[in-house]
Amino acid sequence: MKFGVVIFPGSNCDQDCFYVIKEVLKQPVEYIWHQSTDLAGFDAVILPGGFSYGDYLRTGAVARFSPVMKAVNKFAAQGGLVIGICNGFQILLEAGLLPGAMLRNRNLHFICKYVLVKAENTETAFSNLCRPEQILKIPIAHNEGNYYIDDAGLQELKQNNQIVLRYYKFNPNGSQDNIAGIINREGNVLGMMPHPERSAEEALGSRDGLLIFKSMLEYLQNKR
Amino acid sequence: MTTPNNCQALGLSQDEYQKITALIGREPSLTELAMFSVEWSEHCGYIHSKRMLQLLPKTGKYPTLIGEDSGGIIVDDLAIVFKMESHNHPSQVEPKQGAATGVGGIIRDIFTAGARPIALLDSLRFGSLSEPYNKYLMRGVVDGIQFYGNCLGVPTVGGEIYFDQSYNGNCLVNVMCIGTAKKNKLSRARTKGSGNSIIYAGSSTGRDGIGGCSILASKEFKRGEEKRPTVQIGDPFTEKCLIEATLEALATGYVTGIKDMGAAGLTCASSEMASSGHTGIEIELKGVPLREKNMAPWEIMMSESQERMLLCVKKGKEKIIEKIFSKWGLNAALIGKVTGGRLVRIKHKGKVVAEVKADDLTSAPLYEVPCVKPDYLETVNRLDLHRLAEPKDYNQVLLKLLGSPSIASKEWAYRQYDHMVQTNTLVLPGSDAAVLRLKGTRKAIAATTDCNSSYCYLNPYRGAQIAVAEAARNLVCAGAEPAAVTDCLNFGNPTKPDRFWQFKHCVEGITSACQFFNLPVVSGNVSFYNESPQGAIFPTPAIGMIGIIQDAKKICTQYFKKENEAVVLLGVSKEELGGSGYLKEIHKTVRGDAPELDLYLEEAVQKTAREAISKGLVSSAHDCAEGGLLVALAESCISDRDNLLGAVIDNLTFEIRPDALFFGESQSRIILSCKNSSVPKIRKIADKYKAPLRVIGKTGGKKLVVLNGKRKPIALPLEDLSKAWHKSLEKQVSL
Amino acid sequence: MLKAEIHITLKKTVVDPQGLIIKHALESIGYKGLEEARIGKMITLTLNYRQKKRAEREIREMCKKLLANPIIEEYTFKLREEK
Amino acid sequence: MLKAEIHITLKKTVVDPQGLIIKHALESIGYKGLEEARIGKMITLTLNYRQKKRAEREIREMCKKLLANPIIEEYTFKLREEK
Ligand SMILES: Nc1ncnc2c1ncn2[C@@H]1O[C@H](COP(=O)(O)OP(=O)(O)O)[C@@H](O)[C@H]1O
Ligand SMILES: [Mg+2]
Repeated sequence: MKFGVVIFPGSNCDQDCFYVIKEVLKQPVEYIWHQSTDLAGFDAVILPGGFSYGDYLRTGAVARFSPVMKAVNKFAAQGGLVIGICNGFQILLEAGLLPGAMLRNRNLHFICKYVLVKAENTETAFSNLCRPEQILKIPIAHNEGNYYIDDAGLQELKQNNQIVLRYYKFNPNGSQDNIAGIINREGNVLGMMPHPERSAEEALGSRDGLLIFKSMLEYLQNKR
Repeated sequence: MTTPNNCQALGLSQDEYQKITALIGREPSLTELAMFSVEWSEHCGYIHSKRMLQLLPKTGKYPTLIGEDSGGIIVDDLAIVFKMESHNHPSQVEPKQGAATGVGGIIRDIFTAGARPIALLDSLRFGSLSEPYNKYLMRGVVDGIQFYGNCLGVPTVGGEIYFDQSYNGNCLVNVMCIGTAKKNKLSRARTKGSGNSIIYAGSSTGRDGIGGCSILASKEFKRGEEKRPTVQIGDPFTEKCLIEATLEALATGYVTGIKDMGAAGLTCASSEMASSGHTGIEIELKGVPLREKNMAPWEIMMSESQERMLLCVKKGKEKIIEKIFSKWGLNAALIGKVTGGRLVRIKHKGKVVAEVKADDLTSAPLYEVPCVKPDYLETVNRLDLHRLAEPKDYNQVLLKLLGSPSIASKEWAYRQYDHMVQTNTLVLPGSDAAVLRLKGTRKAIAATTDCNSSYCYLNPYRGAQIAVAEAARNLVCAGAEPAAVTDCLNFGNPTKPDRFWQFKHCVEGITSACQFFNLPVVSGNVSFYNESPQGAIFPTPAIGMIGIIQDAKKICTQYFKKENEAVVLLGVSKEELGGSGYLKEIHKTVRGDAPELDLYLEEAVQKTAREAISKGLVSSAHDCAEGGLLVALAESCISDRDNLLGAVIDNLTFEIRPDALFFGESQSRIILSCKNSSVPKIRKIADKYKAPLRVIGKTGGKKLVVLNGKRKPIALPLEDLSKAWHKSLEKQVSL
Repeated sequence: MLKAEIHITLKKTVVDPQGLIIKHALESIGYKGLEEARIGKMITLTLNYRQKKRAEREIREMCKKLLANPIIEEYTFKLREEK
Repeated sequence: MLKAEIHITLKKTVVDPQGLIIKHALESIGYKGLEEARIGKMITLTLNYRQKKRAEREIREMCKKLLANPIIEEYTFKLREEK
């Protein structure tokens, strides 16, 4: 299965994602420059974390105009798997591929920390290998993870089972309903604030993050 | 025209002016004078410090690299490049942007060497947090470091923060950066090959910080004085693109030399590259991308706009290099060429505005500085322990020490730093040293910064030796073998003889300790004029140290892991309290002599701990530093926040005053915990190296208890310890 | 030349964590009497043309497309001429 | 009740990297005609008293002490009454 990792100017987790797919998941992976317009041949696309365009105006706001985002849109519409991690999640929100918006963390500080999240929906392309309600130990590292959506939107997310991950026991950033990760209605676009690529090897303190990538692989292999 | 007034404004003395005139055989032009003024400043020319710095050892166990802007060691086929640098004065007036641009500067020093930055550490000093301005400084500095470092994706994995009155009015912000590269991929900051092209890359040039380096770095602050330097806004996004573009450009093999434009900008980059490359250089300023109108040639030469690089590129390959930079959205402009001869020739629209020998610019006059032992030492070194009342309640003392800002957990700061990006951080902040794996190898490196400036104030020579010994000890506690050193020497005004004495003795102390441990000093930085109206800061020779771990699986952290394991003390506790955190926090005085340091004992203790860790015999290792034995024990109990684990210490020898035993800061001590069955094996190792070893208790329970016969001088629930230690800093920096 | 001053603020219905912290900070240094503090962005654009109509149209578009996020933010702007 | 609108901007002599990015982004989505973009903060304070003099004095102090850094920033503010 071929994975692609998008590089926006300012992405800084691109190499980490690449490493995990290649060295840990042992799957083919290529970088995708933000100006490319063709995603042919990829089975899954990762929008990595970082500070695209410095996040100078609003997180993710400028990156979503990158040429590659048109292609990502199309790729998603055709059912391709797209995962946005941290800044990648923020870009997906700005691009309208996922509902809602990000506010600054409640304490106004960047927070880098291992947190616990609960797998709320384990029937997705990104979480099918998690046990129902499994608690995952995955680190966060962000300034803006305080997820916001209006009440109607929240109802919809709940009704359609779109909340995939919730912070467990401790909500680090003030996000609504403890949301840490959501999926689109079609089930092929996931955004999550925690960094699964930072917790895919025991040496780094947890392998729980690997479950996300492995689930994607599982889903893709079954689909074939 | 050049006038004495110009000279004064530029910080040049009449003497220096005469010298310049003699060197070039005529009156210098304004541009030339400006160029000399920055090159002959302390910041670029090291005019007061160079002679002393030549003492520092340059060789050690691993081959060393001493580059123009940084240095490092070679381990197998990998070069590990690192350096520490200060940004004290800008941070004192604009803490966030001052610290941010400081991070930017040191990172550029690393990637210009061709190395990818893999970690940052920050060594910070502030005045007392009871003053609102110091809170503001600390919040701003930490904010600036997180803003810049996080955005770049370089993890900030360690550091230190201390507080002392002497930093009121002059905080210290020292940042260390580590980078790695394949050893044959390193680049140098020098020109090469007459006819090759000089390319300017990165942000455009404005009137930023003109004269900032010489003027800011060489004038002390007077409180209330209206001194408004143009502090710049850090632009980490551009720097991130610059890192990627530069490394990509270097990978082509067409870049024969590269230097960042930091202090003294284009002047420094062009003249130092030419001087190191033994060539001439010719630059046409018309080609420099400008962002302000009507900039005079001297302004362009002096500008310190951030995020810019100067490259020497093989003739004919300019387009390839320019394309890489423009792909990353950055300027790249051909502005000159390497010439035969040794002249730096600067033209502006065809007209020559400066023409001087590169070596004249870069060989600033060095000053012999008078040096006199400071008067204060005689008084402060006196400490009569008999007059010092022993506390009644040791529990209260311990809690108070744990909550004192210099000792309390620094989590408030490092929580705000991305310390995990790049996925190499095996030991996160919160232990004695950070550990980073080297992907693609079995090895890891450990890194730390250390300096107890109270010791350096009381005894500059020994204080500096201790900084080296303690840094090494911290690395050893992580399982590493100390390998190389960088330093950042922060002192007062060097033209005052007593300040220079402190400087001299500290450099000698570092030299002797490094020689003893066979550690090279591969890079460093000097920051003078750290003074406020109350006087100079405590001498603060911050030591950054790197250690090598052969097997990344054999690493160690400072917190207790399992119930019922033995707690072992390596080293000896002496009756000494001079310069201790206990004296400062409880008795409100910084007095006495720095603790003794027996380098042979230090070596024995370190070797024992390292061998025991590498054999997998050790569960935790933590050195005794500020706050002494009990603070170290408490930290081992509580520093893994989610897994507090108590201990019962029932086998201390109460041969010395209990306060000295509990809180004295005798050097060369490490606390280990291990399986009971490992004790004999560790004892054997200790015997081999002649390191004193004593089993002092065992882990377990929900309290830290110290028994003296039937009495319990210390018995505290872990929650109380944890609350005092974890929450204190956050409480004290909040408004 | 035209100068546009664009104000972008969080919608009233969205909690403003920055505003809360600033209010708290101001109170802690002694300013009572604060009912509320909210923080927004102010973007100043200098345009190198003089047609007001065009400017109004373009700025409205810029805000919708990029400068403000309609899920959480509102915008207003003023235009004025510069010599 | 009084409402204060405080504008905090970088001094003209200080380069504004955020503004540069905004300008580029706007250009890349098709808006020519931009001379410059700069970004600042807008803080709105609602005060629960009505004395204008006091408000002016306090706000000036707040700006100096906390809201702006005079080394790199400038501030202006307007006060108005609210029903
Ligand atoms: N400014 C800082 N930035 C990042 N980490 C820090 C900082 N200050 C302290 N730390 C981390 O907190 C831990 C304890 O620091 P410190 O008390 O200085 O340790 P030690 O006394 O062993 O040198 C270390 O892991 C250190 O790296
Ligand atoms: Mg230590």
